[in-house]
Amino acid sequence: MMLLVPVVLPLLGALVYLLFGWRRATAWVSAVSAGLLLAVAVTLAAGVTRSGPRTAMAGLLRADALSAYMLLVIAAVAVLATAATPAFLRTEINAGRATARTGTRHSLLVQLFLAAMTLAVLAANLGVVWVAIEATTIVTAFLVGQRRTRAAVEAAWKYVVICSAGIALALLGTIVLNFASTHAPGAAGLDLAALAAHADGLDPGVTRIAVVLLILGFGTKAGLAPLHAWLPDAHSQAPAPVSALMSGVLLSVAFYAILRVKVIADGALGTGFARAALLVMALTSLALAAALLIGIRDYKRMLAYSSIEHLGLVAFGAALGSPAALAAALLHVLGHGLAKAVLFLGAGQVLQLTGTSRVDGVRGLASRHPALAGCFGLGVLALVGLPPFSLFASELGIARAAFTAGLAWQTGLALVLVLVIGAALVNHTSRMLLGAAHDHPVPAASPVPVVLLAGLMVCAALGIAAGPVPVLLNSATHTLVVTR
Amino acid sequence: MLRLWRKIRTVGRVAEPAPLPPATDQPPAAAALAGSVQIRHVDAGSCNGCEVEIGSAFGPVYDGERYGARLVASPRHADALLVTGVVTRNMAEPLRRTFEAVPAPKLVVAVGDCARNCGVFAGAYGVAGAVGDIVPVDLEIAGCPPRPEAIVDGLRKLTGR
Amino acid sequence: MNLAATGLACAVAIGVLTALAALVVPARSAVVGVGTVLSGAAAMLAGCAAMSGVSFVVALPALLPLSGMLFTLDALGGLFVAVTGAVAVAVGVYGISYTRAPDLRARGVQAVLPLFVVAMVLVPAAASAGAFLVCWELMALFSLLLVVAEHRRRPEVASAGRWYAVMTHLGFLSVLIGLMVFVARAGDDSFSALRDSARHLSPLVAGVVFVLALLGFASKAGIVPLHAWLPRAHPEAPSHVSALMSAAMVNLGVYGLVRVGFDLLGGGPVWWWLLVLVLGAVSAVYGILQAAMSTDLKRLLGQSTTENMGLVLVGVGAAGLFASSGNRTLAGLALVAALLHVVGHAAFKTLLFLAAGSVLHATGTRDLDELGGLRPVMPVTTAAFGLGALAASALPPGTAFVSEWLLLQALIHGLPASGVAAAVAMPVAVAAVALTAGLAVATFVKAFGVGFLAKPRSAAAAGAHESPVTMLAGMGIAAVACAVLALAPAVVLPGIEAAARVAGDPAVSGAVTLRLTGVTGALSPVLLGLALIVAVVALAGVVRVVATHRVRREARLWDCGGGPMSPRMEYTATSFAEPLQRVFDDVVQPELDVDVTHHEESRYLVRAVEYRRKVPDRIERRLYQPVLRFVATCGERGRVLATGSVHRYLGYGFYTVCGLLLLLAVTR
Amino acid sequence: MSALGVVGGIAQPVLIVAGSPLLVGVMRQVRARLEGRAGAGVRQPWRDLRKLLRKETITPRGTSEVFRIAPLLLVATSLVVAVVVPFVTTDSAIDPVADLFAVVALLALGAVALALAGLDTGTAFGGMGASREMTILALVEPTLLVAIFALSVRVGSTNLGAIVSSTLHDPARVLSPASLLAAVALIVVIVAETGRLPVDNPSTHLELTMVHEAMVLEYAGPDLALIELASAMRLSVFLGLLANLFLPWGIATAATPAALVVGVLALVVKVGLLGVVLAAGEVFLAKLRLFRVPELLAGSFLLALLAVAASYFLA
Repeated sequence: MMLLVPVVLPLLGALVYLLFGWRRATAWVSAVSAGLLLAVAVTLAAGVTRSGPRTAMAGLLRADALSAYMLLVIAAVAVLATAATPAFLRTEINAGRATARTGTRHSLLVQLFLAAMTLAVLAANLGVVWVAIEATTIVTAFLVGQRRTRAAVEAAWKYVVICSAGIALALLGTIVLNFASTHAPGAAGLDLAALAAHADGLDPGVTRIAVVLLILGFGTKAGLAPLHAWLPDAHSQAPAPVSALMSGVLLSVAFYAILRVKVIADGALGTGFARAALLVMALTSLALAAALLIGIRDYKRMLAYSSIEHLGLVAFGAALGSPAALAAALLHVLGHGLAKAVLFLGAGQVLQLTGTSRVDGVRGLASRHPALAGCFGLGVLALVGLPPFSLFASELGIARAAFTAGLAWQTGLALVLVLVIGAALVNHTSRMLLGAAHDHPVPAASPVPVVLLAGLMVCAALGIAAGPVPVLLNSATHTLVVTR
Repeated sequence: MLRLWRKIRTVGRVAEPAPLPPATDQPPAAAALAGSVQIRHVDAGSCNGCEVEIGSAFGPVYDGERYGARLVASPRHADALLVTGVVTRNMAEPLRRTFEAVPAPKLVVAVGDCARNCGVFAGAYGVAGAVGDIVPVDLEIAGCPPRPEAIVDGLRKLTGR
Repeated sequence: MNLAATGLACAVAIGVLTALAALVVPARSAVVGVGTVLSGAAAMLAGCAAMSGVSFVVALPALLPLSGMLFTLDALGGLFVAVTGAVAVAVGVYGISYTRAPDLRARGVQAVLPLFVVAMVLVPAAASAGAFLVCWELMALFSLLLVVAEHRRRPEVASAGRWYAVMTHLGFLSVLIGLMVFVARAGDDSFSALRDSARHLSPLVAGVVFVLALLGFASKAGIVPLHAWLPRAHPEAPSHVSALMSAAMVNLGVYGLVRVGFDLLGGGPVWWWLLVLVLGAVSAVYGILQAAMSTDLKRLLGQSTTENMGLVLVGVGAAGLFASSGNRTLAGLALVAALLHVVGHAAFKTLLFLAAGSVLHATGTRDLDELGGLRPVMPVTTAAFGLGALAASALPPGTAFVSEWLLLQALIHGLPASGVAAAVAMPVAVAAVALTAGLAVATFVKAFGVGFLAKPRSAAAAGAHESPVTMLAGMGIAAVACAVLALAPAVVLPGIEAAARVAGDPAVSGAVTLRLTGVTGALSPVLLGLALIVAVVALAGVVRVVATHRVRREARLWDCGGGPMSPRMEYTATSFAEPLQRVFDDVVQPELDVDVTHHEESRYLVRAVEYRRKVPDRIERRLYQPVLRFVATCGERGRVLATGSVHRYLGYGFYTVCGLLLLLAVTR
Repeated sequence: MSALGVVGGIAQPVLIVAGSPLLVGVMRQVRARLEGRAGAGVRQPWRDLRKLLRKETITPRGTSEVFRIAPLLLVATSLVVAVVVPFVTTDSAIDPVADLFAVVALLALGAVALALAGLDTGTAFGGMGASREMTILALVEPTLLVAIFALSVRVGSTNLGAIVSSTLHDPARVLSPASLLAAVALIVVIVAETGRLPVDNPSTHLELTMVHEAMVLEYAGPDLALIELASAMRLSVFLGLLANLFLPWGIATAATPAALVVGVLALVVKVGLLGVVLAAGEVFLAKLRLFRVPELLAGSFLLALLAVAASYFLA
């Protein structure tokens, strides 16, 4: 029953908002729900590392170390995002950009969104995974368009159209894989564990097509090239907490699906096939992010493109396939989730304070709001991959694994692109933060970004000493490495 | 270069033999200098006639340097000021300052009639006076302009050689 | 826990606690100052213990997830830990009153300083690639935060910070790739494993590792052509931070090179070290040429750092050349020279930057053209800068004189001892060192003479005042270090020789007179200094006796009898450097600009003539601008990819799917 | 510290201090004679010094102790060099200072002191002189060091005593190409360093062309005497160095009175001859434009480099 709790918990939260609406008394319900989710995730992770995978609901839900870890990521980022939501919504309502109704809808949808994501990582069946991820698209489309401005609606439209195309590819892939599976000796259906176990019996020709379609399809949702284009618009138009959730975990959840597919592909086709596909996607995503970040003019889009970069790095790590690389990639997912959540929440506050999301519209932020600017700056430095943040440790791990795998040139190229991206991020951010303040009067008292600081500190703590997390990562990588 | 060498050989010594040392009415301050006098020349308002003659006095023929006198660039290095011409209004203060800049013991030589008593410029509107009106003069060399011999003679009174 | 371990642990603990205290305590400046001093002193103790042979290894697998950390301290690391600690002590004392300025009093800025020191102390103590890289990058992060501390005051700070961030990241990536290639071959990232596997590396891989590491470390050391950040970041950082960066942080580039080149890779072929030597020689000459043209006091000091690191690299390169031809005696000598120069440079550059900070504190300007006349109002600062300038210009009895003498001895004795490559390299190296020495003299005469002597050329300089006592004390510590190193280098030589054992055998002996071991050569800086002092005193006595006119008269300056001399008539730094700039016209390619303004009534009458000279960094223009332009073009082109059209985006997906299916069909 | 060294350490500075004004006197006299003049006599520089010592000292307003100490330091550096360099005896009183680099650096230190004094006055001339002097120094120093490098490579030491002794033992070395090239380079450098024609005109009084004189315009009395003495000493030291590096014969190798007398005489003759040649040469030269000087120095730098190359490839 333990496995059902993470899915039910957000649904209960949603029910509360449906019944009572968003008001002073219920403002913190979502945060409490996320906190409970985190507690459950920690318990589950501890249990799974101790006693192995467990299943529930007649084999419909299954939690191994990887699922538990992803649940942890979702819960951690959700805590950050939901903890920042009440203040965010109150500011929006005070500024007249939203009403309590908006608040209700927002909170309801976010809870549903969380439920869909937890379902996606706990589902034992590829079909259910697909359904859950499709559900996130539907839920978040409303969230992206929440502001009802022309740009927001356009972004939501793009999001729905492109992601539908992607998800359709994934559906096609699922069907083809099902076909391959039903014609294989094991007859595993779409159960992920069974597919992975009997992957060597799958027909290579059919599986190839299925794997390509699945990777492309879920890659769309994960923000990998070539179908990444929904991401900048959606992330920049969504309300800050939603951007944080989308960028911090939704992309990783989609990537989780790719990881599951990769296990099957490695078993059926050898490690080379998925590696090549992921490598190409990773490098293309990095190159694309680099090219577009140089001339970026909008800081929320900047953060969105940086998400493409980081998912590219995760894909790069996953492509390597060695335990060290996978552990690094998974750690990267968590570190990126935290840092990006902090940044999107910070960007939301900057937007509320300055009224513009243009880089050159924000000047001398550090002079006017030192705490907020400090958090934003440190967050960007974390994204660039500086210690003590955990992204440094994971990038170091990926680089080391890549050179050990003998991919010197590809890694060199990737690192150069990371450098260019880092330079662009630092360049744009420094223009926002540094320098003397404009002479126009200070608007409101600057907020004390407790949530942001907490997120950064967790990210830094993870980078200094991750405690039991590596153990969890270790067992998670065991489920992903195919020894054939 | 060879031409120059030939010239040096054929011309030989140009300096005329040194005349007898002048009568020993050496200014008292000059005794301390003991055969070495560095001179700073000040043109206080001269018609440049005296300058021409000073030039010849230090030229190869009269060779003022052989008696231990030498022209220098800075009054700080100088022992004596060689002042020519009447002192014009604009040059009165600079002359005083130049005098002040010379380290003691120091001498002033007024060269030419204008320097001694304003000569033909006496009473002109731009004239502040003779050199003696501005700074104390230790030695006067008469003539308009004075002949190089007279200048050398005056210098020898300073160096005592 | 031995002394080295205890000292290092104390240094780290005190540094971290100070940083935490800085966040909560109201009297931040004092706390941070004292904490930095204590942390630095502990580090010094640890470093000295390590140089005298006490060593430890500590593994911390729980830190840095996926890699773990490993620390040790040997003589080589100990030397750099001690130098960093010593610089931190002087800077800490200085900072107590220097950081009272509004921008520097901020909580965050104060807290970062001790952390920066801790990171620098940990870099030479790292014993695994992971630990090294994390400390290296932490050092970069903290220094970056400190560089931008005064961003509110000057817009250039942000630009300097950007350059610094990007260049330092570039260097880091280079080191990262180099070390990771190495680690991949060794299978483990501890330095001992790397050391063991170095023998099995193919020459190509070893070469790649070395070149990449060299690039990274050279960029940290400000070596041409990777120096572009240095003359930006060092002047724009607060002065005590400049001192830490210029005197301690850049050294770690040298440390990394020696560690990787000699210790981990165990020396290498001739071409590695020729490359190092050439880079060093070019940097030395280029750095000092830029400094000779510079009119910004702190920028000049920054460029002089490039020069000095260049000289150090000449020594390191020579040591490598000798080591690769099997001559351990000379290798030891050259490396001792290089490391002694590192130590000496740390001392005098600390002093110079602190003195420059004192000037900046008092006048608010770093422009030499606007300074001057500081001697009467800032006597201690003037004396400190004078001592530093003497030390930096390789004149006896100065600090750099001894190390440059040792370096030239190594080069001279190396000529008959080594092969053709050395025969070509050594004379050129000597010429470069010599040219550098000459230009350094001119540069520091300019900095001291124009900046501190004569008359004030601006109201700011005229209104200067002496700095508070703790700032003077900080300079005093550095000054004492300079003097000791100049007169009694034997104090530090045993430690340096222990560190230089990675490349060669002990090179120098003797307390009063330094005698080279293995080759002939002797120099006694203390006797030289003594002889000079005796001569000056004796002369003064003789003059007093002989000169009959005892009274000194004060007189106005000789102004040709005209009006009073005004400061506008003085030689400025620009005009002082003009002849040199003409001589090196083809190398530095200055941009000259003469503006003549005429009177309104007649264009034959000139009202004002304005002369401006800019000496842009030529390497920067040739090397960096095209890259930046290229990147910017890529960015422009890249925008075409994201036009906002959904059709187009779907098209990308459609073509990819089609292409992939086709590919799958073909490759079946 | 040998007896020979102690004797040399006492005899040399006395000889240099006493003799260098006379050397200047000789050179002026030679020049005067070649120009057809009578000349002031060989002892005139000494007369000048005696007189300057009796004069008043002036401190220009606004100058600091740098201005006052510079003349002392300038003479002190020359004095230390005179003590340690093997002029009369091959041994040195303070052997660990008798190093070529140390000597070159000491002489440079003197020049720096004077340049700082020039800047300290804050006058346009002082700054101009300092700037030019430093420019020349910056270009001279490399040539000097590289030429020295060429000489010391074969000996394997930069100790002056060692270089001189090795030349004594192996006279053929003097005629080696390395040695000759280095000698030419050194001569150019010495001309520049001591401010002789064609680099600087020691008897010019035209402000715009002078280098050395511009820096010392503010000095008077005993200070000026020290500076004049120092410039004479530097000239003799450089000429003595040149003489003994390439033609060391006659130098005393033992502490016997005869050898010492021979050593003193040999030095006097060698330096005197070099001085006469230098003075005679100056008659035929005009001063170069300041910005042509670097070309001259670059040429000598090239020669010095060639000398090094030769010392390696032809050794």
